[in-house]
Amino acid sequence: MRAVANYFRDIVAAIYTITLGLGVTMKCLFSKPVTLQYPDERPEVPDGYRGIHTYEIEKCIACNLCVQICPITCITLAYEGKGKNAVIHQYDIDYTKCLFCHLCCEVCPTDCVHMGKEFDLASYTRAECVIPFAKAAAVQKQE
Amino acid sequence: MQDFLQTEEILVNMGPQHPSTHGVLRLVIRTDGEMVRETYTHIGYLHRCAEKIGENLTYKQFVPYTDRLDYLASINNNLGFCLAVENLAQIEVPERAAYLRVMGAEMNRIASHLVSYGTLGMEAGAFTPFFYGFREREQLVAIIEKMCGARLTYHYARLGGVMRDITPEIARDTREFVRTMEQRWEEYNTLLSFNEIFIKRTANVGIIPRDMAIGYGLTGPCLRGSGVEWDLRKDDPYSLYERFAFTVPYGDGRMGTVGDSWDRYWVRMVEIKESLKIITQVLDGLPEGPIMGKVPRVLKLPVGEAYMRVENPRGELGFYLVSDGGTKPYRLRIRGPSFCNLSIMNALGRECLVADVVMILGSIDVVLGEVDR
Amino acid sequence: MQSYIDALIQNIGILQQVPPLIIYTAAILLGCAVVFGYISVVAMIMIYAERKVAGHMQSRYGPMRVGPHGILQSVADSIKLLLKEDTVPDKAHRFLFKLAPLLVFAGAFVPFAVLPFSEHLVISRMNIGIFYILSLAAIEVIGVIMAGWASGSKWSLYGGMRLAAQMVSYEIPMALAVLTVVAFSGHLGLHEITHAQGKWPWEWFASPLKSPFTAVGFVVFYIAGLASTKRLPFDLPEAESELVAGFHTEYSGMRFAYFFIGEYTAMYVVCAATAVLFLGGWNGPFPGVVNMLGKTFFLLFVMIWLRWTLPRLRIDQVIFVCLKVLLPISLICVIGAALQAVLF
Amino acid sequence: MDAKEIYTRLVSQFGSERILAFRDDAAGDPFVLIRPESVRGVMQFLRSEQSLDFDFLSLITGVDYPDQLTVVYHLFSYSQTHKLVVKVELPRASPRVDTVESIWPTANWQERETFDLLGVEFVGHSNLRRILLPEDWDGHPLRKDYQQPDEYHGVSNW
Repeated sequence: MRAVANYFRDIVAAIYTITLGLGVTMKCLFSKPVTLQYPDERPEVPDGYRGIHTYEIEKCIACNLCVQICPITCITLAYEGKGKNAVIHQYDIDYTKCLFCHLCCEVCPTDCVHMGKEFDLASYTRAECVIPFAKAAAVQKQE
Repeated sequence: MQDFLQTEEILVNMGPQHPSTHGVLRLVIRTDGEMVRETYTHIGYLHRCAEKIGENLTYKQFVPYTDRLDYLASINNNLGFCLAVENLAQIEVPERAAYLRVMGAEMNRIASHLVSYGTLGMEAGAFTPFFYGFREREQLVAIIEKMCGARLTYHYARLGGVMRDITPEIARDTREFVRTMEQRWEEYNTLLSFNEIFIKRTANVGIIPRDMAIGYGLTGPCLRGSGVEWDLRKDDPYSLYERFAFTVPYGDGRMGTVGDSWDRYWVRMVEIKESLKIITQVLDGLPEGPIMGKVPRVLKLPVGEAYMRVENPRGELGFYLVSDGGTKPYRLRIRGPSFCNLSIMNALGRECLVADVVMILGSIDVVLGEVDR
Repeated sequence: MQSYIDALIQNIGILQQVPPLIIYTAAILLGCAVVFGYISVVAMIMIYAERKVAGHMQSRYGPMRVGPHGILQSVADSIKLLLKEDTVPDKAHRFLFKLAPLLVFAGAFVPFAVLPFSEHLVISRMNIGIFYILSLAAIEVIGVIMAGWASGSKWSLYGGMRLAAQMVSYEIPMALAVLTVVAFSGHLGLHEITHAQGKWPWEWFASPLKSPFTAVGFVVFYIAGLASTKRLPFDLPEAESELVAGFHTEYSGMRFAYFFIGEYTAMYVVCAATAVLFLGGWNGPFPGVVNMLGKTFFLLFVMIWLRWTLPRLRIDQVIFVCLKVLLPISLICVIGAALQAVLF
Repeated sequence: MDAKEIYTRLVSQFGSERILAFRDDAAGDPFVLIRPESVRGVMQFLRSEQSLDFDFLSLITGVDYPDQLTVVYHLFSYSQTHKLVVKVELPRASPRVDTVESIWPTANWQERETFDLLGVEFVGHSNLRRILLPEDWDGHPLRKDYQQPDEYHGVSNW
């Protein structure tokens, strides 16, 4: 007898719950979508986002701390001299390796390396994923 | 005639590339028609030897790596590792930092359970729950993004505290999220949890009795789904969890037998709600103060060893840390909850249907990044 | 249709010089071309509608790139499918592998010979119309099993076997549900069945006011139709999370497109047949074609709606629903309908 | 019960030649050191004894020290809510210890992992094969003297 009751209970429950479920999707059909049309509409990036770095070469004192703290050694730093007089030849970050962990920015005593709001870095070769910050700064200076 | 009518068992490779293996898991199933006679699990496709990496990095440097173990719940992982190190180094964590860690961990737990909700729905054939789960997760991720600047690998809990303090804007957003999530939760249940077809697919499928669950070392929702009332947040509190009021859900066999897939699923759903409660309490009672404790610049741990376990969304995440007094761990062992949970798969995937294997795997809810480490 | 051609021959003098056989053949080919064009267009529209509806039901937009709001997406897709490399797996049985999509497509294509669009817009007023549809729809099963076996892939084989089990069992309640209607109309022809229904909804067979038995029969027929077109919650033959893509796992390019169009055409046929049998066909407040297409597309929308709401059943539950739920119910309905038709 | 009490209980059951030592001097968790030969007996006792009832094997792992290889068992009891760390010291050259798979099924995979990464042989294990690394991998990566191979099947590791 219980089996028979369960049988009819199941049928009724199936119809009832399916109807409720249909109501949920129907409600959503008429609400506004939440997705963005990505390349056209770009997401709003909050302050303090951990994206691709920005580097202020004039502040850098070549203390090498960011290179040491980096868990995967993706930062290459080449310089002459010391402290404020240091001449920085090379400050490359390899974004094929970078963990975006923010440790390099936290350890910097002069606050010269930050993480910016850029987040899309796609390229055809691995070499293009290495960003030479020092060179870029030099080019900017010339202009 | 007898020879002609003979049937054969088929050996099928489910994965490493298969829509429902949650990453790169390979299940070899021996089937007789639709019946699965035996399941054999192959793992290791995502092995990075995180433990060896840990031996070669300083404690501070290894924290971002813990993000990548269970990538759906990285704050929980950070928390576990930081607690293990702080335990051994006797670092004092300020109260505000501990509160913020709890908040981050609970947010991450919700985000992780939302993914689990969506993927289990998808494995049952319903696509829409997946998108609903991700819709709310997106809101949550946007908040965490404001907290720490990243969207997946948060690296929020640091040795001695947390990365950043929260702003009033984040607090407002979080309260807003808690409100919407409570409404959506009801919607989720209407759409999937109490759908008769879904109940029929999950109830009485993949039953794990209490003893079997403990014996196989299951933890987290899988253990609680089998009716064991055990939650490290409640029973072995860490990071000031004892100050928050919440209940621990456990499987009661409401739709079938205790320990079936529906129970495990339902534990996760109720945990979402409990986590919302904890988040509200954190926001209400957030003490003032610093967010970073005193951590020496070069951190050296005393000789000794510690095993610290925390309640990850998937279960007991343990960090066994052996220190020889240096700046790097001598040995670091990570007990991934997914690893132990998955080990029951060989025992469960017997004498069931092909569709059940998929549901069982979904209800165990593994993250392969943590299984393979 | 033949009467039109005869009238045409009589009125245009030059046609009388041509042998009738050639004219008839030409007319048949022309008809096929028209129907084929219609099917392709309908399939494209439905694929677009499905993706759009699915998108909005899931809080997203669906296709948005090709054309305004992505309306040309289906065109782009079909061009892509046409240009794609046509691969045949090494282990496949080449002949059967190539034949299967055509069979599936043919099974979905032939019912258009009798499906009316309105009172007069119909290719053939066959007097066994609905029987013809039901029997020819079974060709599709053979095609799918063939595809599953010939692919030489285990997943495909599973898909094929699942479909065989499913389709064979669901044809029984489907046919019984048709009988409830036939009990009232007393005829298997689609025109006669439509004429047995009136202009307004309460005069249709789907209305409990007309007969409670045909109203239940309507639900049974529609559910069985869902199963026979492999739509959720009965999409086991191509269950993505279990069988990768089921019987068409190994197909690509144009052959896959045949399966795809075939599937959507079969959906159209089931919905059109439901509209004719239970929803009064072309009867209604608007001109005939509008009524018919409106009802068909409404039923199609419900199919899409169900698909993006429900989880999938398991194979044993599929068979349970058929043999233990739908079959007894439809049997009761047949007896009830027969009694009602005789007594009242 | 705390670890010290459990230790005295174990010593009274097995004697001090099998239960070698109890250490709680270093920072962190105290542990009990037992003889490798008696692992199965001691574990069986810890599992089945009512007042101990260690039903949950949290973790099996190994630590590669310069002079010996230590296998560590982290046990926990849900009913008694106490925990215990048990250690076994094995020679580095041929580390062999009995399996506890029959006592806790979870040991199956954890022992396999320890075998895979540290090369500890668990005698009596039903399926002692590599679990994370490929079957044909050379060496055990978590050993301190492990040399990373330059390539694997022609794929460079660098």
